[in-house]
Parts: sequence; C-alpha cells; structure tokens
Amino acid sequence: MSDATFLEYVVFFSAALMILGGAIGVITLKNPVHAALGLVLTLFGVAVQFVAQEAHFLAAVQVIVYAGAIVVLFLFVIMLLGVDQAMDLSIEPIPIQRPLAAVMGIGLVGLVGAAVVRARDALVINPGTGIDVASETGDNDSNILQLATNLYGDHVLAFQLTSVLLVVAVAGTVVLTRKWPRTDEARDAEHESSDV
Amino acid sequence: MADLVWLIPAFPLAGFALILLFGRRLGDPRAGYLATAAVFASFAVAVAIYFDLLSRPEDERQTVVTLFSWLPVGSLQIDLAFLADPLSILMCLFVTGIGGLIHLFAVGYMHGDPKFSKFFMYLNLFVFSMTLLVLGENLLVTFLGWEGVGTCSYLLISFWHTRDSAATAGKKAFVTNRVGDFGVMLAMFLAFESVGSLSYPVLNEAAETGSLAASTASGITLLLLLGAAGKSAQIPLYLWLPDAMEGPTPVSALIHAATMVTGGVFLLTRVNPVIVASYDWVPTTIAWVGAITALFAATIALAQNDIKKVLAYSTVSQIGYMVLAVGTGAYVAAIFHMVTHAAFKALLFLGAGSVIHGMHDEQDMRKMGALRAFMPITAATFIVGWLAIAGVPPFSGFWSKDEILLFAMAESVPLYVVGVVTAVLTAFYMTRQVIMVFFGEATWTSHANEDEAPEVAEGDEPVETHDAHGEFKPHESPPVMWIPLVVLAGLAAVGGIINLPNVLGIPSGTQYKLEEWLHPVVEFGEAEITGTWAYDNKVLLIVIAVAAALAGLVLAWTVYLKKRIQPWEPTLFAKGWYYDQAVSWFMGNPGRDGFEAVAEFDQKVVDGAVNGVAVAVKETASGTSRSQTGYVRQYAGIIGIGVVLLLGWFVVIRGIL
Amino acid sequence: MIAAIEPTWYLLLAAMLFGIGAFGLLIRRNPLVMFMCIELMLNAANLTFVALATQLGDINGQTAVFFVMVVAAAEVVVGLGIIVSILRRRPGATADDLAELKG
Amino acid sequence: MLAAEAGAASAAFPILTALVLVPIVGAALVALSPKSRPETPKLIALISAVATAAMSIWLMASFETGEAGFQFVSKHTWIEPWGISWHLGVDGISLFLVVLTGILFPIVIAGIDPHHDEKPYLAWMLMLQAGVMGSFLSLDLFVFFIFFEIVLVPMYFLIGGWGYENRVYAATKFFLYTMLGSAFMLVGLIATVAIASDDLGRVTFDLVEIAEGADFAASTGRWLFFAFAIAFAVKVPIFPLHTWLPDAHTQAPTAGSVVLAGVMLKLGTYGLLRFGLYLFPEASYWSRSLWLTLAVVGIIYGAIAATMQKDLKRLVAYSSVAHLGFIVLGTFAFTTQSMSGGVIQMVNHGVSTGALFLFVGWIYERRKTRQIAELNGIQKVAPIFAAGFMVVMLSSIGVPGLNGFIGEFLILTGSFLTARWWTVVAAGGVILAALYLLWAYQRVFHGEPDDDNKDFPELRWKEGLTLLPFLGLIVFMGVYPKPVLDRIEPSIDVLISHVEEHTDYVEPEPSIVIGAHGEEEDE
Repeated sequence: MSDATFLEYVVFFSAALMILGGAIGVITLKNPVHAALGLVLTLFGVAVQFVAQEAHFLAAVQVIVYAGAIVVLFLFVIMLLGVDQAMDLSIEPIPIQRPLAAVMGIGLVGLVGAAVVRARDALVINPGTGIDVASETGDNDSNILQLATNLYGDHVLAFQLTSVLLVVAVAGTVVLTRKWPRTDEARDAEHESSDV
Repeated sequence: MADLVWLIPAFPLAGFALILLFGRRLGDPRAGYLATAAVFASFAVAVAIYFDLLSRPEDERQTVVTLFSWLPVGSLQIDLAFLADPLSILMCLFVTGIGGLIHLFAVGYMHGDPKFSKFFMYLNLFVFSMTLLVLGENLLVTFLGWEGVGTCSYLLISFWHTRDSAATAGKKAFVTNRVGDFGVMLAMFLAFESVGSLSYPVLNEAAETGSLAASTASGITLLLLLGAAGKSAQIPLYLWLPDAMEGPTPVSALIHAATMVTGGVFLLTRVNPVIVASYDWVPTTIAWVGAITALFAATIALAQNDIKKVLAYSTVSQIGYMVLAVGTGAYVAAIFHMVTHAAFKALLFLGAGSVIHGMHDEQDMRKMGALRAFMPITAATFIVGWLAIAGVPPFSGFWSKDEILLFAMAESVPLYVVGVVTAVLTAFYMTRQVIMVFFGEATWTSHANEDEAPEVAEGDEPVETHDAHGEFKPHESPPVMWIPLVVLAGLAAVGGIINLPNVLGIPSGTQYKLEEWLHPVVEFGEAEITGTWAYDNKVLLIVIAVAAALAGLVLAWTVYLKKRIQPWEPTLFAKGWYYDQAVSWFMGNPGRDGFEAVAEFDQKVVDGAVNGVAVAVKETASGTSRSQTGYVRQYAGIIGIGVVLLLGWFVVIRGIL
Repeated sequence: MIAAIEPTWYLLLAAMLFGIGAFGLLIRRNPLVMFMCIELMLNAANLTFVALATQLGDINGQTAVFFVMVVAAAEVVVGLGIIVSILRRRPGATADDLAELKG
Repeated sequence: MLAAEAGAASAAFPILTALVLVPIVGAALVALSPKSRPETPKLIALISAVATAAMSIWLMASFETGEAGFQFVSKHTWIEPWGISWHLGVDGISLFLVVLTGILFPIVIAGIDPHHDEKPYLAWMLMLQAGVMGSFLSLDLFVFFIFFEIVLVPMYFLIGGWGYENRVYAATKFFLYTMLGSAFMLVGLIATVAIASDDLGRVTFDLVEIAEGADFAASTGRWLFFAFAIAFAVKVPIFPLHTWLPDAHTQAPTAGSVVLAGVMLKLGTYGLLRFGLYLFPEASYWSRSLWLTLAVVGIIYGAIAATMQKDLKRLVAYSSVAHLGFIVLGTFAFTTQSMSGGVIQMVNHGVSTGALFLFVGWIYERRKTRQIAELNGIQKVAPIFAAGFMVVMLSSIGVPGLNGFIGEFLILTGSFLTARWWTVVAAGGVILAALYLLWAYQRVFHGEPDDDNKDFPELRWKEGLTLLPFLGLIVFMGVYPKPVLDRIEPSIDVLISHVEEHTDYVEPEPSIVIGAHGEEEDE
C-alpha cells in the first residue's frame, strides 16, 4: 500500500465521516441553527471529495456558494424570523410517517447500493475525451479551462438561461417578501382566512 | 240532392262558427234562435234527401260524397266522406228534428244564463259532430263524430263547471267513453289490417262475401261492442250516464237520451254484416249485454228519487233493449226503438226540465206532487211520454218494444223473460215517477222556504231570476218551452206508425215502412225468424206485452197512489247495486295508490338511480380527495415509497442493472 | 493489498447521503430544516455527477454540477422567500400547519 | 371556409346554409349590439328570426312533393383528409321539423319576454335555433355531431340563467345527462367512419355515402347502432332515460320549455330515424322489440306518472314522455303509416305541447305558482284563457279533428300491422291521456275561484296573437294533413325499402278487398 493510496483512504473516509456526520446532524439536531451548522459540515465534506477527484473549481464553488452564501442565507432567515428555538422531535403528528420514512430511507439506500454494487463490473472506464487535471497537463488551470470551454461552448444557451433564472428568482423573492401597503379589505380577508 | 248531404253537418258548423265569433253580440235569446235555425236547416236538407232517396230504386239509395282526402298514407286511404243511405238519413232526420226541438226548448230553459250563447255554441257543435257520426262513410269519420260528441258531452255536462259535481261528472263521462273509444280504435286497426280500408261499404262487402274471416269479424264486433258500451252506456261502462245528469236538462234530453247515447247502437247496426259474419256466440253476447243492462238499470230506476236520475237509468235500460235487439238480429227493431225512444225520452226529459224549471230548480221527486194542476201542458205531454215508454198501445214505445221482444223470443226464452220483466219494471217505475210528480199530494208546500239544501244531487243552477221574496208556486213554462213538448208528445203518441207490425194487416210492401226503408242497409228483417214459434204466435206475444205493461202500471198505481202496499225500494237498488261505489272505490284507492306508486317509483327509483349515480360520483370524489391530506411531508413520503417500489421492481424483480 | 478507491465508493456515499436527506425531509417539520435536507440530496446528486465524470472522463458531468448549483441557489432564494412570507404571517408554522390544500 | 361548390343539385341560392347562418349572424349581432340602445337586440333578433321563418316557409313551398331524396343539397368540402364536408340537405322527414323550427322561434321571441338580461337571452335563443336547424339539416356525421352538441350550450344557459327556483340543478342534470349520451355517440361515430372506410376505400363522414355504401357486419352494426341510439334515447327521452326532462322542463323559462318540447326533443326521434334506421337498418330492425317495449312502457308509464304530478309543468313534461313514446313506437314498427305518423307526430307534439307550455308559463306569470293545488276556478274568471287551454288540451288528448289525433292514429294503425300487442297496450295510453289532462283541467279551471284566483287576468292581446298560430296549426293539421303527409311519405317509403334491402323484413300490406269480390287476397 503506497502512501498516496493510504492518504487517499484517509481523505476519503474522513471526508465521508464529515458528510454523513453533518447530514445526520442536520436531521437530528432540534435547533435549526445547529442543523445549519451540520449542513456546513456536510458541504465541506463534499468539497473535500470534489478535490479528491480533482474537480478543483467545483470544490471552490461549493465552498464559496454553498457553504458561504446559501448557508449564510439560511442562517439569516433563521435569525430574521426568530425560529431558532428547539423543536420537539419526539412527536409526529402524521400517522405512520416515521416508519414510512424509515422504509423509504433504508429501501432507497439499500436498493441504490445494491444496484451500484451489482453494476460495479459493468462500469465503463473512461470512454470520454478525458478530464484535464493539473497533475497530468501541468497546467494548474486546465480543469477550469476545460470546464469553461464546455460551459461557454456546448452549454452557452443553458448558461444564459441560468442567468435569466437567477434574475427571475431574485425578482420573485423581492415580490414575495416585500411588505405591501394593505387595504382594509385585504386585511379583513386575511383575518377570515387565518381564522379558518 | 243527396250530393248535398254535406250541408247537413255544414249548417250546425256554421252556427257554431257564427256563435263563436259573434255570440256575445248576438246574446240572449238571438244566439239560441240562430242555433235552432241552423239545426232546422239541416233537418230540411235531411228531409229533402229523404225524399230524393225515396224517389230512387231501392238499390241506388246510396250515395258517397267525398269532400277531400283526409289521411292518405300508403295503403291507408281515408277520405273525409259522407255516406247518404237510408240508415244515415233516418238518423239525421231524428237527430236534427228532435235536436231542433230541444234547441227551441233550451232557448226558454237557458234564458238568463250568463253563458247563454256559449251553451248554444256547444249544442251546435254537438249536432255537427252527431251528424258526422251518422253520416260518416268510413269508421274514421264516424270516429271523428264519435269523439266530437264525446267532447261536446264533456263540455256540456260540466257546463256549470263551478260546481264540483258537474266538473267531475264531465270528466267521468269523457274518460269512461275513452275506454270505449279504445275498443273502437282497435276495431279500426283490425279492420284496416284485414280489409285495408275503413270504409263501411268495403268492410260490409268483405263481410257479406265471406272474405272477412269469422275470427276477425268477431274481433271487430266485440271491440265495437266495447265502444258501444261506452257511448251507449251499457254494462260495464254505463256509469257515466247517471252522473251526466249534472248537465243542463236540455243537454240530458239531447245528448244523454235522444241522440249521442244511441251512437253505439247505430255503429253496430252500421256494420251488421260484420256481426253476421262473426262466430255465433258473438251476437248472443251482444244480446245478453243488452238484456242484462236493461234489467239491471230498470231495477235501479225503481228506487231513485231524483227526477232526472230515474230518466237516466231508464235511458240505460231502454238502450239495453236496443242492444238486445242488435244482438238478436233485429236491427230494424233496434233502429225503430231508437227513433221512438228518441221522441218519448226527449219528451220526458224536457218535461222533467219544465218541471224543474217550474219548481225553481227542485229535482227531488219527494218534494213534488200534484203538479198537474199547476203545469197542465207539461203534465199532459209527460203523461203521453209515460204511456209511450211504459209500452201501452197505441203509443209508439209499445210497437218498437214489442218487436224487440218478438225477436228476443225467437232467439231464446231467457232473453224474452228478461225483456218482459224489464217491461214490467219500466211501467212500474215510470208510473211511480208520474204519480210522485204530478199526482198525489203536493209535498212541495212544506218546502216553500228554500233555506235547506236538497240532499240529492243539487238542482240546476238558477237560470231565471224569480222573485226572491215572492210566494213559492209552481208555474207553467213559457210557450217556447211547451211547444216542443207538444210536438214531441205528438211524435211519441203516433210514432209507432212508421213500423207497425205486419200482424195488423198493413201490407208489408209499403215503401214508407221503416223495415222496407232500411232494407238496403239491413237485410235481416222478420224473414229471418219466419217459421219460429215466436213468429207464429206474434199475437200472443203482443197480448203478453200489453199485459206486462198494464201489470206494472197497476201495481205502481196501487203502491204509490192508493198506498195499499208499502213501497219496496231497497237501498241496493237506490245505490245502483253499489257498482258505481265499487268502481269509484277501486279507482280512488288501489287505483290511485298504484298510480302514486308509479310516480313514486319514478321519483325514487328511476330518477333516484340517476341522482344516485351523481351522488356516487360525488361521494367517491370526496372519499378519494380525503387522501389529499395537505401534508407535504406525507406526499413526499408517498412519492418516496413510489420511488422505492419502482427501484425495487427494476433492481430486485427485473434484475436490470 | 488494498485496492484504490473505486468510483463505487463515492456512489455508495452519495446514496447514503441522499437517503439521509430524504429521510430527514420526511421526518422534520421545520420548513427550513426540510430545505436543508433538500440541499443534502442535491449534494448527493452532485457527488455522483463528479464521481461519474471522473470515471467516464467526461467534463459534461462537472458542467451539470455547475448548473445544479445555480439552480439550487435560485431555488433556495425563492424557497426561503416563500418561507419568510409564510412565517411572517403565521409565526412558528410547521410544514404540517400549511395544509390548506387538503381535500 | 368552404371550398369549391359541389353537387349539381344545389340550388342557386344556398338556402339551407342560410337557414343555419342567419341565426348565427343574428346571435353575433345581438351579442355585439351596444348597451346604450336597449331595444336593438330585440329588433335584430326578430329580424333574424322572421327572416329564417320566411326562408323556411319558402323552402316548404318550393319543396318538390313526391320526391323522396334530399333536396336543396349544398355540399362543400371542409376538412378534406378526413372526408368532412359541409353537407346539408332536406327531405320529407326533416322538412317539417325545419319549418317548425323556423316558425316557432319568431313566435316565442316576439311573444315571450325574459324577465331580465334580454340581450344574452336573445343571443342564446338565436344560437339555439342555429344549432337545431343545423342538426336537422346536416348530412355529414361530423357536422351533425357539432350541431347536436352546440344545442346543449344555449339551452344550458337558458335554463340556468332564466329558469326558476331549481334551475341550476336542472340545467346541470340536463347537460350532463345529454352529454353522457353524446359521448357514446361520438365513439360510435368515429368507429362508424373508421369501419366504413374499409368498405368505401376512403375516410368520409358523409351520411349518405356511408349509409348507401357501407355494409356493416351484423354484430358491428349493432354495437355502432346502440352507441348512436343511446344518445338519441336520452334526447327523446325514452324510458328509463327520461328523468332529466321533467326537471329541465319545469325549471326552464317558458320559451325554453316551448322550444325544448317543440323542436329539441325531436332531435332524438329524428336522429333515430336518420342516424339509426338509415345508417344501421339491420341493427334497428333486429332490436325493434326492445324499442317497441320501451316505447310502450314510456307511453303508459309517462301517462301514469303525469296523472300524479302536483306541478302543472311537470305534468305536461311527463305527457311529453308519453307522446314521444308514440313516436318511437311508430318509428320501430317499420310501416309507412306508423313512420309517417311518427314524423307528423313530431310536428304535432311540438305544436300542442309547446302551446301547453305557453299556457303554463302564462299561469305562472299571473299566479307565481305552478302547483295544481293552488289553482282553481280559472275558467270562471278567464273563460277565453280557459277555452284556449281547452283546445290545446283536446289536441294533446288526441281528439279527432285536431292535430294530435292524426299522428297517434297513423302510428297506431301502422304499428298494429307489425306489432299488434304493443299497439293494443299503447292504445290504452290514449285513455290515460284523457284522464290526466282532464283531471288537471278540472282542478285548475273548474270550480269556484278562491281569493287568490279570483283576479286571474284574462288572456291578453299579445298572448292571444302568440297563441293564434298554434291554434291555427292545431286545427289545420287535424283537418287537412294531406299536404304534409304527401311530402313525408316518399321519404319514408324510401327509408323502409332501405331497411327491407338490408334485412329480411317485408312491409306487410293489408289484404285489399276493394274491387275484389269475394276473393281472399293473401299475397
């Protein structure tokens, strides 16, 4: 066992631990703030796995956008709404929801796992053009260059559309969360609906 | 002249139209005179055609006048056509003649009624329909008249429609008649199916030549008998006629005594070859229906106290005689009795109307009596009618009834016995009526105050404004009313001469004699029974008939005038053997319940099924929509389970991947 | 001899992460935490993409991850906006309280 | 829209197309008319309706009597790949229904005013007329189906918008029930075209081509026939599919009821003739016992149910069920008399029952009730009104000399030849007809009026004028139906020989003895 291989193992398992531990934290911690922190842990773990697979740009984006922006957004919202109090996880109002969830979770993992394991030998190795990695091309930016070429080449239209999507999302959010000057009628209607 | 036969119905139709348009302007009494004139004009035409036919050789006394094609569809070709032959013209003569007299009477009787002109409008429409009935060249034109008279009868019975009993009686008459019409319609279908035509000449010819199967002929005859039972008030459909007395009295005289109710007898006579062509038991059935009706109605008449009800049951009974005559093949006798009956029964009804008029709308005979002094003309004419119906020679009723009994005897003894017993009863109840109304003690003085309600059917509505405060005193009717009485009395007295029996030595070849006159239409005269015991002992039968009439008369005289014997009027008779009640009960209870059940079935089951489907869909929808809990987590869980199941299917069962 | 890390391992890891996320989505009632669970599942997908991209030597897999991230960002923005406006009207509401569309 | 003119038979002026288009244009103009001029919609509607009436009368006048085939045919290709064409034509069967549609609408538009929202009301009425006209004239299955369905929409809104207390229920029931039937027809129609295309070698929706050219296997034809027949059976309506009718009739506004009874129900009976017997002669002959039985049950059952109704309008509605039973009986008896009688009965029923609904509507207007128990003694205070009702009622009862009798008599006479015992039972319905109508008449019109009824207004001039055409037709058709029968009969004869060609049926002829002295004639 070479050192490199050993190191790969260490990286993989520690990152996997981070991922799963964070994920379990997300779903078990009563306080949403703690759950968000668990999410951060998972996201970092995933970023580590990206790096381990030489997807450096994605790893960077993962950290910046996900762990940075999105989780912060979550935390902002939690703080903004003041919902950072603990929630009782021992009660479950919907009957058989938990067994259902358990069956689903285990079934999903089990079946996908079984499929993956069985398909292991069928995996086709490297039929594509290959991914440029710094260790092979010697160019540190080669992954980014390749990604950029692909993104702005083959997928330029989709890329443009994502920008539209983002603009729409931003505009939509503004509309959703803005406080409209309300008429009396609207207020009455609201009272009625909230009474129901 | 016979080509102008269409004028006979045209005049009353014109009268109807004129009164319909200008009735209100014409008013009382001009509308009445107009109507009367229209009917007498028809009478004049009928007389002219009568002489026209008379002037022809016997086998040419038949003219078909086609106005236009009425119902031409494929092989069914029905014309609106009239058949002028001895039978129809004879019918027209007495329908328009007696009808005209009754119209005249009604001008007086209905004077002051707010719906005066409407009354005469209906009357003219009735005469129009009646002439269509008798003149029709085919069954359908007759049926047109048949239903027309039924409709007019309905309109006239319920003429005073604000009275519930009148409205109900009208409806009852129409619906009961419809049961009979059902028979006539089926007879028409059968006739069309077998001979391809509804025309009388064709149908009769088919029957005479034997191309009409006996089974078909029997079917047609029996179905027509059902129709006749409806229109001519025979068992089992006679129910409506007594109730029909709710109509104004001239209506009772015209429709429910003289003309319309003889329609059934006329129709059977019209198709007499078909009757002959049917199985032997069919005419016997007809005879027995008539005989039983005659006896049955006579017993009921014994115990009636309403002056018009007695006459109504008497009418049923007398038509029973006619049907009996038809059944025994005595068609001439049937028509003969129809004519004499029309005269004397119209007379009796109008007389009764005059009495009711004079008694200020009292109809209960127990509140009359000794009226002959107050209304001498009415009394005298009524007595003539009484003698005629009772069968006292030489009044007309005697001759016609005698002839019927002769044929009954020739057919079978039981029929004859029933006929004679009925004759006795007829004499008895008519005498009873005459005594109660015109003789004996005046019981009406005690009822001078009109503050009590008569317990029998209510009288005719007030037609004349009498002095409300004046003394109550019966009075004679005005001339416009008694002149028809006198004319009819004359006819009732001497009407028998049209067909005196051969036994009196009158030569049988006289062309004026009814039997000879009807010969082209009815070929089954006395020759048919020549050689029977009855034929050989005619004189004896006449003596028996006279004896029967006198027996009834004397008996009633003893009971009701001399009061030597206690009157025997069982409730069973007074209530008409409870037949009416039974039918009414049946219609009112199980019948109505059955109808209700059907309506209920429609609502609950048929519509219930429809609404049930709708409800089922709604219930299913709301049931399944309950699975939509609104919990997004549950939805997600179900999606997840779905994913797992799909994956399981692919991975475990199909083994793909 | 321990074999090199195989792509299968990454796939198994992703499957587990996805399972945990899905399970969490079903059992948590706090809409914010449910959202986080969705993020977990998205990350599982991303992990798979990257693993298979490396395995197959196809850069398109990484491009897909890029798009997933963009969409996830947009989704979070809108989703959080909705949550904010809901919770502003009904403070403390859980996902179960928002069941107005029930049949 | 329409491609090249086709068919040498088409007249110079496309009168049939005009009959359909004029009401549509009228409806559009009414809908577009400005709000500021409240009297224009009525004017436009009247002009359109009167123009249609005039054209339909001209059509009747120039109709070639004695000609059996379709006349005034107008045929234009519409959707070529599917063989759909704008194919209109009129023959003896449809002629009088078209004329009735033409003259009924101006009368009800002029004679009956809606209580509110005149503009949409008039637009819907004209739309309805266009739909009914189109249904009677179409000779293309596709076009027919479109019109058949279009009819539902205006009627739905007329009942739902201008009806009485329970109108929404009735309108929905009417719509859904009829739609259900139509769904079967749509499937059957497409299947018919698909299957017929094998025989014909091309896809076509043309009725005449399919009926004359296609030869369906017995079982196929029966399935297809029933798909069509169910739609028509609901529309007629045939027992036991009739329960939408009393509700729809009762809740519909007066004009709606008149039109519903007058022409719309005839879509069902007409459809049975045109798209049942003509398209599927074998199947209709094969299933005749079923239809005869249902018809007779409908006659008796409808009459009995009518007797017990407490609502005058429901009573008339149930009487419709009975009367339409006669038409179905005549149709499936397959004789010249019965089928001609059926066609003429369609017209007669339209006239008499339409008029009865007019009266019930007027009674409701005056008394705000239709309950028989709340009405009495009207004849005393309104004798002319009562007399009019009486005439119409007698016509409905089937008194000879009035129109109702002609149809009933012909139907029964004809069906006696092929369906004797059914006819015997059906004739019993004639008794019941007298019973329920006279009883209702007695309760409503006879007796002393009580306080509520003693101010019952007499027939007004406008009402009298509205009624006059009805009364005229009632008497005329009863006394002199020959011109009508002469035009109907050839088409019926052709239809019967069409049935005879496809089955082993031979129309029975009565053994005629006229001029055949003493000889049994049993050919």
